[in-house]
Amino acid sequence: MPVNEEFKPTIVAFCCNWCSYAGADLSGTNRLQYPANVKIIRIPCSCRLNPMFVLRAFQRGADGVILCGCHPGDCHYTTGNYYARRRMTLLFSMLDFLGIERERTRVEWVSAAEGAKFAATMNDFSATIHKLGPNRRLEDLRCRKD
Amino acid sequence: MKKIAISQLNELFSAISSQKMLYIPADDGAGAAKFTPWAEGISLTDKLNTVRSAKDLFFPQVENLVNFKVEGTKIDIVENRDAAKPFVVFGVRACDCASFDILDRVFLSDPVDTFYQTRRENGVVITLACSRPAETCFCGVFGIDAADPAGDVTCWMDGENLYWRANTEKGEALTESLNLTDCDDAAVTAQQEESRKILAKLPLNGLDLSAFKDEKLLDVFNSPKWAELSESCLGCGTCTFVCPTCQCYDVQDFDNGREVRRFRCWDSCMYSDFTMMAHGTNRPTQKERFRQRFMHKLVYFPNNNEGIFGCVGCGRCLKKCPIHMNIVKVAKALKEEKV
Amino acid sequence: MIDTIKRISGVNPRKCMKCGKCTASCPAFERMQFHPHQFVDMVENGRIHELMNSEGIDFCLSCFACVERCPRNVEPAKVIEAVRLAVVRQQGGAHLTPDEIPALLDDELPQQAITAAFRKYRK
Amino acid sequence: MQRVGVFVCWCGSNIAATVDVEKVAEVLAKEPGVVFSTNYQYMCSQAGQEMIQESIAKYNLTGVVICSCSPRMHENTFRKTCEKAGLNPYMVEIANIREQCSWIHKDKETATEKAVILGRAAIAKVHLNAPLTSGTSPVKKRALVIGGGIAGIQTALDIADAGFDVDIVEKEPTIGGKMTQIDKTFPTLDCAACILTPKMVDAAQNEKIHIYSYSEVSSVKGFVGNFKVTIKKKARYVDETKCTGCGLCTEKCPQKKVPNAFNLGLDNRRAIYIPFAQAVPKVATIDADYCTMLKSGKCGVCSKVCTAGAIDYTQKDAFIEQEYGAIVVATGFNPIKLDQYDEFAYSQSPDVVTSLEFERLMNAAGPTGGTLLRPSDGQHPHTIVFVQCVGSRCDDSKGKPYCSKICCMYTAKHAMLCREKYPDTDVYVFYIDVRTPGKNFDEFYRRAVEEYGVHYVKGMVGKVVPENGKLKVQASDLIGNQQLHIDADMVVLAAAIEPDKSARPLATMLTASMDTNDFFTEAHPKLRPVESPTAGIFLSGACQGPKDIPETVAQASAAAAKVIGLLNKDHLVCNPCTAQPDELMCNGCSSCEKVCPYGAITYVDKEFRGPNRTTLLRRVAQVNPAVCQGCGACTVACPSGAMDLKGFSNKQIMAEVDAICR
Amino acid sequence: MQERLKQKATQLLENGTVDRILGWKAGEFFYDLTPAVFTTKEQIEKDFVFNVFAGANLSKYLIAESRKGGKVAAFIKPCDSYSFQQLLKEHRIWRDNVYVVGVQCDGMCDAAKLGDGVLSVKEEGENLIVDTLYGEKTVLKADAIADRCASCKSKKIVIFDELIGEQGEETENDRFGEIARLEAMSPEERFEFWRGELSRCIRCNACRNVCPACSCEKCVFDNANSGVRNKAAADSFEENMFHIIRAFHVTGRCTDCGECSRVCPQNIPLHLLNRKMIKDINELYGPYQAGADMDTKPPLTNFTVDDCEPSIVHERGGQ
Repeated sequence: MPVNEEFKPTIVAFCCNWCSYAGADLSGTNRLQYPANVKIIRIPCSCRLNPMFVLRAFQRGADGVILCGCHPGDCHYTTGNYYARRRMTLLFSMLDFLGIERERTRVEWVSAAEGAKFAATMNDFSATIHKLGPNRRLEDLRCRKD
Repeated sequence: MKKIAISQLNELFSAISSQKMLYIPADDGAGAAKFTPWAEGISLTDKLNTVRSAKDLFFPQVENLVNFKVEGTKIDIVENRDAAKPFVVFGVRACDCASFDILDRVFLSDPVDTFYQTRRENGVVITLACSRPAETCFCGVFGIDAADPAGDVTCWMDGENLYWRANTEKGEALTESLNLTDCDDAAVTAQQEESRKILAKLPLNGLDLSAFKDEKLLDVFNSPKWAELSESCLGCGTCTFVCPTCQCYDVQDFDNGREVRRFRCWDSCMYSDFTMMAHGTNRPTQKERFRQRFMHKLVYFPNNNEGIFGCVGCGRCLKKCPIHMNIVKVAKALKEEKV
Repeated sequence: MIDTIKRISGVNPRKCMKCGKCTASCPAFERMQFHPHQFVDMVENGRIHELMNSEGIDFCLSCFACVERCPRNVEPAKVIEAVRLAVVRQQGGAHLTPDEIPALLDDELPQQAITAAFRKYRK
Repeated sequence: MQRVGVFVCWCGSNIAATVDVEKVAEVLAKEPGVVFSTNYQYMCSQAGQEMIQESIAKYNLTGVVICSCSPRMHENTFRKTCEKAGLNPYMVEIANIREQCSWIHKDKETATEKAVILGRAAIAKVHLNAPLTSGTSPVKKRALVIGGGIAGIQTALDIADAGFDVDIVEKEPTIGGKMTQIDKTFPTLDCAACILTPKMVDAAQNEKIHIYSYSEVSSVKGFVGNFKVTIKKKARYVDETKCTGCGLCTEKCPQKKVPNAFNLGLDNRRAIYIPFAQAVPKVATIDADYCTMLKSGKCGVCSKVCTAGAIDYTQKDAFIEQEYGAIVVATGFNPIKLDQYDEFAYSQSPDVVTSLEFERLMNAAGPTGGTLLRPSDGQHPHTIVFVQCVGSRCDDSKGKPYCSKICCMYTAKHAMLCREKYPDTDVYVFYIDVRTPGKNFDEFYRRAVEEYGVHYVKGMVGKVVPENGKLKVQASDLIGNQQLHIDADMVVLAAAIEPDKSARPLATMLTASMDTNDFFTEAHPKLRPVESPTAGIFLSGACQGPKDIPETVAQASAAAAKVIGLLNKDHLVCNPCTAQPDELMCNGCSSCEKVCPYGAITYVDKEFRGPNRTTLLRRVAQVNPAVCQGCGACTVACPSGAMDLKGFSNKQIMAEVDAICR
Repeated sequence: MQERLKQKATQLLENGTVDRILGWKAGEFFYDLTPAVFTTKEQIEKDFVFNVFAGANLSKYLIAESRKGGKVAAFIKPCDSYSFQQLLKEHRIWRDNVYVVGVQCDGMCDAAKLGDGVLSVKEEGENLIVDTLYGEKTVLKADAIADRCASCKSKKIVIFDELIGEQGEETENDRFGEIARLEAMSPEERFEFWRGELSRCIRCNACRNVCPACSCEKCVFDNANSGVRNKAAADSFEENMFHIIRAFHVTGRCTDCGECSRVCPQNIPLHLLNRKMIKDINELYGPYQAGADMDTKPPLTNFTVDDCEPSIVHERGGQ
């Protein structure tokens, strides 16, 4: 898929309520820009992210999915992100094994103080997805917008 | 009777596909055969039959019905049928061909299923006689002659030639458009004789279905054998989905946020959510679901269709059931019960 | 060079907390110009050549007291051994030339030993 | 389908400058289920809130979406607003179009488009919201403190002071803990017993405090506000109610060769004993391992001499059940065993001692009556070597990875006291780093060096070899770049400290989490340092990490404050966004139970209606909403999807995904 | 072996140890055995069969059988024993109602490898004498062995009340070899490979329904409330979705018994997905074999603070 100048990737960012969602708020408070195609969904903890949600996003036309949570060791619920870390590692590995571009999925730990990191992460992720082009391997044609 | 050399098969397929979409049974790369759109390089399988039956071409597993567009409180209905294209399916075995009669009885009786009807009208069926049946074949039990199948065109193949006989107008029309040589019946008759010798030896030929008479309905239904027979059934849909005569489907909606797509897809009476209703299901355990499948094929269907069983003896379920439970074992067990 | 030493020894000098227990345990302390904890520190700071040229690296007995005692599993003896190996492997340090071989031959000496020595010291 | 009202806030120009708020309201008005959509300058203002309330009544709204600032800012405000208008507060969703939209985008068209999508997602979610009600659970107004050291005592005193009943469970025959064994305290050098024993007496005399000495917790059930605890009172073979603590039995007992645990085995006591003079309760205890009467049925001397008739050889362990609203863990620490460190010759020479043993040797109530004498020959030592960090700051295979924190200071104290009492001794302290962060701590250490002439040597001791009555110490002086050889009379090892062994099984009972070193984990390392992540469990003292006395006492009082805050409530309001299993789909596999950090999930066998009028017994999960904090770990661990999270359900999140990607 | 099993079954019934026997029942041909429950000596005499085609893993049946009241004896082969113990670990089987007879196994055969028209088969030592419609032939057992058995992971029967035959050990095998081959491909090649395989799926659910790890009371794919229910793949996405979610749900619980691939009517190598997860778990979190014991915490409900980051998937490439 050639890089399309007009291509505006859809990126879904799942953010845990306590660290990363607050980090995202902070990057707003500091007026740090990142692309508008990043849309945030608030979840209580990174461990709430069901692999089904990731697939659902790809089905419905997301080009990239990123999970942000508290840094390991800092989880509001003590251990949630440790479970999320294992789950996502294995899920991403499975997607990679199926030949889905591994760059389309990412996990990043962003604390409530890391507004700058949040913006930088989203800029970087968005650029990566832009380079990759639209998600064609894990989309549902019935959802494609033509 | 016409013929064409086996070495010319590719030319034949090429000629047919220049007029219409052509499907032939080809190897699927995983040790089995499937009906594949013909293209240069695709060749006929040497497998006896496909895993998925020829039913798929007339009654596909998933089929779009209609779309709805919702805006505010307004709902628009948008046609979303797959475009009707004429096609030819080559290499259909006698059993699968017989299954079309059974499907026709369901889909073409009132109210007519126009989706199926369109495909039937558009499709030309070229059958291929069997010369090397499998131990699981029992089409003979249903009066099907594997050495002389029906269809718009019937074909036989020996080491040198493909023999071709048009049976219907559709078949004649196709035949005329092709470059085939006239020939006599000798080679075919000889092959049929050979084939029938083998067919006569098939181990399941003696399957006796006389126990499933109309008046026995309740006896069969209430047989204590069902519990035992269904005990190890996994409740998967393998038998249903490889069956050329199963015709149940479910209608579902898919909402992509901009429109709702209504489609139908095969369903299996073996599934726990088959014919789910508001109150739940009326076949709560696998025993009832299992019984339903065989009651339908062996009792209900013949009762409503002049004694025609809902089975053509293709043997697919015998081969594919994960636990090797099948219509033959069921029929035998229930017959034992009667004696 | 640092990487070579780290690779040969398998030691991560960053783990050292500079407690000096290795040096305190060292029976060859008096004879070494640099002591075990200094080895670790100098490897960390890239002072490898100083170490290679220092006196007494051969006096390390490889008794592994330092390895045994180190609270942080730094394994100084392995660093010392790696430095010694590095000295041996030095290019052009020319320890043996083909011309010298005939003089070294005697009937008792296995052929293999000559070959091995030649391989090791001819670099 | 809900009847949704959409309220788009301008936030002055904060939102309105980059987002076309009118357009957002207009576009969202066409979304399914939206019956009213508007925009306003400040939704959070009095007028804004009134507008929302009026609209709820006027349009009979069942769901409200507010496009405004972050929900972290005003979600609660708007929930309350709607609640006042008769709408369930959990029928409100916020679309964050300020922090996550207007403030990060400059192009108005782009920002407006994004605001619409965020609004759509909120609408999609609110359609699937269900009214949630916070449950309440009553609070049992009694606290349990596990461990009767200084931490436990302080916590208990503070809680009792606020008027609540407190029970202390102490596994030893007396409360007081480690501090009773200490001689003087740094950096003030006041006597430990002088400051501790009055507190012990206070605790014993306080009518709100009940002390279960020589007792252990044997099971814990329940949850915050409603713990049910079984306490095992170990048989001490002495009737506590009768014993007067006169001590006659401890003098007459013929079994004299029992290592005195209180003095760390440096001297002997009798088989019936009172650990020390100021013990609380001052009640004798028979050591069943040594008592000849209990072992062979012959003796009975103590029983004969006891005028109170308190001796009861038939006493059995007793189990007491009690209910508590809160539990404080104060299980404290122990020095580690030093067998692993051969190089220091701890098990080869009696003159190599741990710092705690050294405390006893310096203590006026200790085995030597406060005169510092070598355990081997009772001679006065002239050269003493202190070794720091023994077993602390090690690789996992060699000891404890952490700094034990208190050693630097008590070693300075020991060195100083030695030099003060016996100016003729040479005192060496071998250190890796000297760590003295604390009020007057560094000054104290400097005094040891400057005024008392303690030799501080940067370096470590390599080996200690007992030879001819001396201890040959070989050590490095890293700054002098020399190897030192010292003929010492005594070597004192600053052993690492570790959590008490009873902590791990206790943590399991409490479903409180622990780190790999068996220290209890706090709910938040910075902001909730005295609470365990498990609701209703609080941490006091060294069970949470190495601490000195003032820190321990501070944390003890902090834990008490938290407990008081909890016990002051009659009911606990639970977070309604909790996990909820669909019992019909639950497999009973326990996956959820394994990942729950709060122990909120239990399993029960329950009868269900099966097909064809049968009943099925199935094992199904139950969530205690009073304990569940709503993280959702269980919902993903559940393979059948039986577990869902209220307020963040699978369907709600997927609806948001769909709306965003549409 | 068959006779020993029959004897044991009869004995267990007659001495009252159990009320029912779970085993295999003879079919029309030698190879089409059906799992069945026997309650009388006569049934056992007549129909009980154990031969090289008794591949069906009986452990999953015990979820229902163990709840029926009375006690059932089951013949459990080494790989079945892992599934059995894993189900026990998940509280799915009522252990008290099951009497496990461990049966050693030399590998099961694949009927598809016998060729066409098989009328009957006789085991003779290392050979199978196959009578077909088209003549008799001799096939080496080793040539007909099922692929999953050729890379057998263990001959150890990890849980049993009684053993028939020798206890075995874990075996050296190259079961991760095929995974490594796929990992070595480019993502594009892998994508093509899986598209080719999964596009054949007919969503018959045989893999799911036979799988001992897929024992949910109600599968998310059958549950209208889950939001992901579907009965057929209406798009290639749904083909992927079903298999990804299924593989993920059994991750850390799959014992690698290979039933999914055995029953697939379309010969999709489904076990590769599960095996990839097993390989990952072994490599990333330390060796773990589901069902090997009752105590070890399953990898997905466990963690260490030093676990690798998900970015390892990027860093190590296809591995």
